Amino acid sequence: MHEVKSIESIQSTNDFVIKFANVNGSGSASANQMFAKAMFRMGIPVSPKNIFPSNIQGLPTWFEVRVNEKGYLGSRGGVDIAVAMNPQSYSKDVDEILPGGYLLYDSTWKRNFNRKDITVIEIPLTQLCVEAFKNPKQRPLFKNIAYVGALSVLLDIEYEVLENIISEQFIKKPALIEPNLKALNLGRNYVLENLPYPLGITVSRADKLEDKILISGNEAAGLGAVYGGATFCSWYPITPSTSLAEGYEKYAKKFRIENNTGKNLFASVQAEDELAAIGMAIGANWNGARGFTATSGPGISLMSEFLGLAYFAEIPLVLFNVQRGGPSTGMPTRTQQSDVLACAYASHGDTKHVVLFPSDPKECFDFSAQAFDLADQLQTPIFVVSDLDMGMNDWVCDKFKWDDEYKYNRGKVLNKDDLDEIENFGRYLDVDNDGICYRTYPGTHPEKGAFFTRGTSHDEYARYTEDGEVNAATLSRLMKKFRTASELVPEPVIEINGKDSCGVIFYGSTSPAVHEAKDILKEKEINIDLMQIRSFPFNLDVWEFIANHDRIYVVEQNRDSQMRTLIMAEGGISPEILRPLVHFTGDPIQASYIVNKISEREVNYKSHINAKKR
Amino acid sequence: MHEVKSIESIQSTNDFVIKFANVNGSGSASANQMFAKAMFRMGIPVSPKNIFPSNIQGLPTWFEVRVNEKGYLGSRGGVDIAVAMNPQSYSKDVDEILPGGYLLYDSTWKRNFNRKDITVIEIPLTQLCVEAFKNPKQRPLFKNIAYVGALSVLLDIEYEVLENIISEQFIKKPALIEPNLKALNLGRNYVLENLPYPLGITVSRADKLEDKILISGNEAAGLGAVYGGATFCSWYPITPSTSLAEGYEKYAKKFRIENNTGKNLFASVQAEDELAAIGMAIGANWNGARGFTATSGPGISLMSEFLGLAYFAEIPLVLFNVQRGGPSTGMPTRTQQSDVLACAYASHGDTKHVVLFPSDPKECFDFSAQAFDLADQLQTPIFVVSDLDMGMNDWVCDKFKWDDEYKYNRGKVLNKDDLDEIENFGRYLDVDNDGICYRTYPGTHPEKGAFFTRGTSHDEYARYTEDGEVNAATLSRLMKKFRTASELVPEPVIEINGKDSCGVIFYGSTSPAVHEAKDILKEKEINIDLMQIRSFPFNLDVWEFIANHDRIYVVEQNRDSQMRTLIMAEGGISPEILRPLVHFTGDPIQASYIVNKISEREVNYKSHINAKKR
Amino acid sequence: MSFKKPINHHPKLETNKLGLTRRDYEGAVSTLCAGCGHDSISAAIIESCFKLNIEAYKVAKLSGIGCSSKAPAYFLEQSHGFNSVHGRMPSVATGANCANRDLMYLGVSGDGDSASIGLGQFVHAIRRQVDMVYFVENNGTYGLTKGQFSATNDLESKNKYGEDNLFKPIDLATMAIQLGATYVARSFSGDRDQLIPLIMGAMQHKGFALLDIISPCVTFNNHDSSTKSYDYIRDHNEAVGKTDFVPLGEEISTSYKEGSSTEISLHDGSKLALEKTDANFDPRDAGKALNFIREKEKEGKVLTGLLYINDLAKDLNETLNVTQTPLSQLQQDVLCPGSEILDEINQSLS
Amino acid sequence: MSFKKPINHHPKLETNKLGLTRRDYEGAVSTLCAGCGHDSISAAIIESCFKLNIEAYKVAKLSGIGCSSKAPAYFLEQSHGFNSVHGRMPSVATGANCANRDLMYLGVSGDGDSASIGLGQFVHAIRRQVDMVYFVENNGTYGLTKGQFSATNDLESKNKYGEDNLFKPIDLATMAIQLGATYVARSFSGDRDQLIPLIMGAMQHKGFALLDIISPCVTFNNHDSSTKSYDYIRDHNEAVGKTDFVPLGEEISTSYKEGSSTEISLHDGSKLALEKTDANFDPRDAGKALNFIREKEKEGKVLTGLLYINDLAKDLNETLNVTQTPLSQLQQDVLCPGSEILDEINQSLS
Ligand SMILES: Cc1ncc(C[n+]2csc(CCOP(=O)(O)OP(=O)(O)O)c2C)c(N)n1
Ligand SMILES: Cc1ncc(C[n+]2csc(CCOP(=O)(O)OP(=O)(O)O)c2C)c(N)n1
Ligand code: SF4
Ligand code: SF4
Ligand SMILES: [Mg+2]
Ligand SMILES: [Mg+2]
Repeated sequence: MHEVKSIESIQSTNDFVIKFANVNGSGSASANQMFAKAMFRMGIPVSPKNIFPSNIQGLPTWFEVRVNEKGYLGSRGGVDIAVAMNPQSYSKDVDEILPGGYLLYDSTWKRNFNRKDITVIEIPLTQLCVEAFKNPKQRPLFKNIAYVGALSVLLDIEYEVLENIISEQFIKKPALIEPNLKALNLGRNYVLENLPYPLGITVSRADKLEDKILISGNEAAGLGAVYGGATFCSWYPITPSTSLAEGYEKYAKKFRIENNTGKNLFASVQAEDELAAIGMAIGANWNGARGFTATSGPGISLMSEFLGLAYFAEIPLVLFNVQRGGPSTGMPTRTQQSDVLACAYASHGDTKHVVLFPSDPKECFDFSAQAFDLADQLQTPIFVVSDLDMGMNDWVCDKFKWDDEYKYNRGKVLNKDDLDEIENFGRYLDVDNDGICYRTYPGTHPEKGAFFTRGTSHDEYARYTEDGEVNAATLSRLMKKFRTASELVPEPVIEINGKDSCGVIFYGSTSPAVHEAKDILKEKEINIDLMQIRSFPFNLDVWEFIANHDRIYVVEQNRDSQMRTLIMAEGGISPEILRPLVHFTGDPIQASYIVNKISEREVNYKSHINAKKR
Repeated sequence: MHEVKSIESIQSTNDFVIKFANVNGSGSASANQMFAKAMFRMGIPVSPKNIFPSNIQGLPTWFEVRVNEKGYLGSRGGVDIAVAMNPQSYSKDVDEILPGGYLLYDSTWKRNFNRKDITVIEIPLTQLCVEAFKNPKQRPLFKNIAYVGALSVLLDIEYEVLENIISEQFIKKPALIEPNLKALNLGRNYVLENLPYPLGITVSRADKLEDKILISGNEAAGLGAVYGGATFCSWYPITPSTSLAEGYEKYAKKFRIENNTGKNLFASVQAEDELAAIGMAIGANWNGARGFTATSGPGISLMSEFLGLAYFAEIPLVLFNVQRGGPSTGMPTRTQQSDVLACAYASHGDTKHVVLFPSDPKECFDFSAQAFDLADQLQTPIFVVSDLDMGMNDWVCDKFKWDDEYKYNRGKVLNKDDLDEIENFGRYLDVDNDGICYRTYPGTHPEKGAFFTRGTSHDEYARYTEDGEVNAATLSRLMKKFRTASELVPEPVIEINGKDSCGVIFYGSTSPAVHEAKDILKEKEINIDLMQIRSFPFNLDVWEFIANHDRIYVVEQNRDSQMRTLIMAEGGISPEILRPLVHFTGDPIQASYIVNKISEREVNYKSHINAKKR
Repeated sequence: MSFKKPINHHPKLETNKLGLTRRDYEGAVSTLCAGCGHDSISAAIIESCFKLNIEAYKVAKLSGIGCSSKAPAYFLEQSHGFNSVHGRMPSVATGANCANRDLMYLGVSGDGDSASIGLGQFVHAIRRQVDMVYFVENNGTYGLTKGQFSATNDLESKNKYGEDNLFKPIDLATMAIQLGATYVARSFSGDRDQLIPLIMGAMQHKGFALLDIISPCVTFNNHDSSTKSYDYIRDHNEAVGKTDFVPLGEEISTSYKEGSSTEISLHDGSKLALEKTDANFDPRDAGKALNFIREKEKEGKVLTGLLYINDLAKDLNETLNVTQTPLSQLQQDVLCPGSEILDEINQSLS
Repeated sequence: MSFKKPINHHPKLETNKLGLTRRDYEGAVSTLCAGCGHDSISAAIIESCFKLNIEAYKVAKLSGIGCSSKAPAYFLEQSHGFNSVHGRMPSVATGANCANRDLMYLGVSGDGDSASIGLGQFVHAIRRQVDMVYFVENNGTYGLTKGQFSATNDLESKNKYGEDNLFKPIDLATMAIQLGATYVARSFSGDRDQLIPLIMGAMQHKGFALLDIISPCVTFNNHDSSTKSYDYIRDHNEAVGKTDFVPLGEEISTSYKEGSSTEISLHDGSKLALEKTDANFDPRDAGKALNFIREKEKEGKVLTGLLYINDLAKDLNETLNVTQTPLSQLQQDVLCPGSEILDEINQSLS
């Protein structure tokens, strides 16, 4: 370990970024996650992000963990500690280390890194494992555990925390506990015996996370679907949505087994493609089950035709879109928010869809469950749109809550008794004048209530018609329904921080970065008011917030300012008011990026205003 | 024939609407078209519109012909003369006749129609044909010709004109000429011998159509594709686009046969669906041929994924969308302009597409040919978006022109010699700083110029990359290319009609109705300035026109004011300026509808302004 | 457009065990061309349901887009119907089937709908063994879009305008047998006697039943040079032997020669009695069935009848181990794990 | 990511008739897992092109999405490649093929890409007889999305985590024969000696050639309970007999016993010499071929080798009567009818 000379080494407690550089397919994920979990267990807010190639084995992959006691958990930029385990990417990895930072590498093969301003920590991990473990297949895995052990001493992580994590993890394979602990101590002991410790960077128990959990958005949404009463899932594998369907299946297999029979109280079908996936979900919903599908961008494109059918024939449906980098196959393992327009206006003809935008796993859970009620209430597809960053990475969020008094809202469905009392059932009669009509499930009544569902133009009795006025009336009623929707969907979360402040609109996974930016800007005496949009169509609060601001930055992770477009198009909002603040590299946006963009323009704005006043 | 009593019967020359009511599949089309053609041949502007069910045989179908010497050829509303040949629809057909109008029906089965304000013309058509023709299969067909004959006397149509049309039509089956003439005279003679003639409504040679032709937009576009050098067509049958691909094939079979070999200088493939149709067209263009596909709304939805690929991998492609009534399967035999957003923003991720909007068959021909140049120049999909009304009906339009000096622009393509001189070929290098890069066709050079086309993120050398900055640079360059596109696409047609006028924006098949409305409004002392948008992205002229008007009506045939949305979203135009003027029943918009909507609001506006002035 | 027929119950109309007449199984008045084969198939479906005493409201009718796909509007007025999008009926039927295993599913499709745009879904519905009767109303043409060749059209066949079909046909029945469909029959809309028992058998069969029914399009594909015309099929049709449907509890009383028939039990206990006409053919042996079809094809014959049956298959719901109660009827108490379990989950995530 | 390999021409490397070494046929360094079957197939393609003296720039490589679909980046650096969208390579290849009949088309796909999302396109490319070599790099799993079952996975096979595959496999080779593909072979990425002549034969064949190559996924489907693992295929593979490729003008010199071999001439005059091992099998008789595959399957064997060949087929361009000159090379003078003809057309429209 050579000490930094030209510059002070970084000193901090519970505030740093550590980045693990590994080889794809080398089994580093569980060790890295163990590190993140240890932070969480010590009560220190943590955000791990997996940066992986669209590839299975042999290419560079990174795991970036931000640890921040104040709870700033967006991507930060810069690396304080690099754990460089992949010679392929050494140069990039070392370059990223901030001056004064630390580099830990496997010194079985010694290197000179040519940076005088960092502290290099040499641990011959491979060699240690070769000596300690006989089975050559296990060695690479234990090498990863060993560096976690080393870090535990270097950063002062509580040993019991790691010990517990290992015991829990291998609760079903207890034979593995001992060798994992051995590997952990291999790293620990090497540091204890050979290196100065702790580093300038350390952790210390903070107990900030009492009501928090650590979970990925996809798993949360899958669980939400179980709680929301979904009994049918049809999906086609695609990164980054696959783990959502898998999450649903995992929880359904646990909590949805019939008592006496052992049979499944759900069905999950891996479809042959996305067209079939959505077709099946439509069929299930038409037939009275709560069904959903999960996909990502290319799937949305392929589902467009069916989405128009569900919209026009008014069939409930829940569709999760975990966004990745587009267009086309794009960047399958990177994050973007570039399907906003594709979802809101999916399909040809005049169509508009209800879209929910969760901003963390808690909202993924909540909105997922709620989406099934909304779909049944509104008899239309409900999109739940998250992204790779929130979907596949573990995020710290509030614990999930469920009110056992809450009853599912299955919407306007007539049962046999209802039908017996009705003279004149018409599937598309707007009886309540809210644009939402009454449906029946197949098989309800021997003589009444049957109707013919179709994507062709139809009258109020679901009969095919080519009468233009009748069809126009249907289309207009659908707009009425869309207005009704705006009263049912989740309202925005608004935070007003001062008089004359500029507004900032955001949604989804940019939330941590925006909140951090707010605090930084405040220090620079720039106050921003926040509105986190949580759904489309926009409800009154959204328009009110916009009306109350003369300049608003719309933060989003796409090139074309898609949410801004949607706001302008739907609300008739003057474009000068809405300023695009976009970031679309596929990496999560950082607070500093937002701060720069806003402060630049706000400073101009203020001098402009002051000039006017003078 | 009973004469009108309660009201004067309509008197007019060369200005009326006649509507033929027939049974689908009864072979009425050719007789009705003969009638329209006769008007054309007499030099009187005419617009026939076929109103047909989504069905093959046995349902009501109508053929509405507006005859108007002044050249107003949009749908007018109201019927002056009804030729009612379908008892199924008698009541509707008779109801539509304007007071003072005329009804001609097959009085083989006599009826009482209970309207005192019309003139009823009784001709026992079936009976006449039964007596005159032995073959019972032919009778229904000749019945139709017979009513054309009757009309020729009633309206004073020149006999030779009809005679010529028949001779030309059966030039390849001359045996049919005589019986057709016989049928024609059957109707003529019946009127001559039994009824008073002519009616109050007559036609008279006008010679207004010297430089005009009568053709459908689809046939024009198909011919344009032949002229534009398209050698490959892949398509899947769908109303109303089928006749476009068929039109291409028809002309290609005539003009694209290799001299010595008799082989085809083109290939046309009926694909298994729309996904395959566009996939094939992409493959052909990638490989250096000019290829296209033609479809309608549902096809656009199905093609979305491939459209994103072509956009991102920068493959030329021409796509015709002949719009029908949406959403979903919608109204397949009705007209709308409701795929504007679906085309402009097709596919997930950040995508924007070039769209051309022809407004008559002449522009269908021109834009079709031009689209292939644009596709090659811009290396991106070019949409040509028309609709059922213009695509399937014969319209009067200017004669087609072709400049033999004009050379196809194949865009930036490097051949073997070019490559020999280039050091460092990179498929996506923006050498000219216009966002458009150089491509090579497969098979060009033994050693240089090969590259890997992909829908995944790529660098300037077409290599796969997961570097976010590199990918963002590509996306930004694509925006630059889109700006370049705005300089190449057809500019709007602008007509300024006075100071302080309001603006009217329109596109596509609403053109005749808008122009007629303009003249009517002028009589009411409301001047409107017109801008016919012909392409997206919008070019400078579009923005200038908008900037010069404080209120603009955007006329379109969809529910959601889609073009208005596009203008607001792309141009940052204040919404109050742009007023939706929509019509979405699936029937073509009428001048009177536009007049009502505009005059209502303009009158308000003027009193408002005047109040202000006071 | 669909017109509602006035239902006048004539007291003398024959009734079935449910006290219903054939009229009760009808639908809206057909808007297909007079003489269209599809209407005969609708009539055969009506007859089959009448004979099987089916409660119409326990049937779901699903289709794609095409003249054939309109047909479900013209039978079983009391059933829910779903006219979905072109070629994608199989997926909608699959989802519907999982949501409620208690209904009977009739899928109606055309050759364009199933053999072109919908081929992938067709194959995968078979692979999943969705419990349904799948009708292909096969006319070798795209009726509703006015007569383009479909992928089942024969190589030597011409269209109405005398143009040649350039490509070989896809034989959906052969494909279905190959893929493991468990009830595969080919028939002809003009042969009511053959068709009705085959439909009845398919309705009582558990698993995927394909009925590939040649159904002439009188408007676009019934000319002399067509191989899907009424005349052509009447001339070239060769049946594998007669099939009789024997309802549960009834005695078999067929007119077949001694020893020349086989019985096959269906899911509900009813039976199919099959006449045996050829030693080389056995509808329970897929290999033999495929060879026999191929052989007859070479002879220029169209083999009709029950081509393959396997009564031991598991349907999709069984394969997925889905509860007997229709999923659509499960209530919140069994669906929602509740707050206590959620607390445990929270615990495990912290 | 693709890395460029330094091409150091070692003077002693063997050269072919074009003076090229095997190195000249390579592509970027593979990023697939070490041991992935797909890499062996790439190597076999390189070897075949080398032996056939193919000019790489006259080859077009097309693929869908998947680990297998990445493979074209790893061979024939000098060929244009097109990594299109998931399951839709066949349509892109069809259009490309029509645009330029002078190139050779190699389509590379996976079992997910071809048997699920792309099944319809796969079938219709065969039906149209697109002149191409279609590789299915068949591993029974979705490699790139991490190990879900694909539709070619066998019923009795389990995934890495011990879960059962619940559905029967789709056999693409059988399907292709049924549909009239004119060259159908099955092989194994681990059997270079069998694979290379089969690829060479396919490359010289005119029409649609399918190579269904079992190509183990070492990461997700190479465990003991897999039926697409290296071990399983080595144990259960049964070849129809050896195949040798005999270049144009060379003498056949195979090691087969007298009278036990058949020769098949290919498009360009080169030949395939086939060893005959079973009287019941003849690769020129589709019916026999299908039966033999079915029989072996029942015995639990995976039949490999050239399963079917028909050298008389018309390819798509012939069927469409397309000119010999590539459409992409036609110039405006023959494409544009010009103003005079347009005047005539105007005339006819007025
Ligand atoms: C996505 C889509 N593409 C094309 C069409 C147009 N279309 C309607 S019916 C049909 C073909 C129907 O043929 P088939 O299934 O054989 O039915 P038939 O009319 O012959 O009974 C087509 C192509 C459509 N409705 N949707
Ligand atoms: C439209 C679409 N859906 C899903 C995906 C995700 N995806 C990528 S590869 C793949 C499966 C690949 O399996 P296979 O073709 O067998 O190739 P392998 O990786 O096994 O070689 C899937 C589903 C995608 N890229 N595009
Ligand atoms: S067009 Fe053909 S398939 Fe359609 S209804 Fe008429 S006869 Fe039947
Ligand atoms: S995951 Fe499987 S298919 Fe993909 S590269 Fe690795 S071994 Fe090959
Ligand atoms: Mg058909
Ligand atoms: Mg695979």
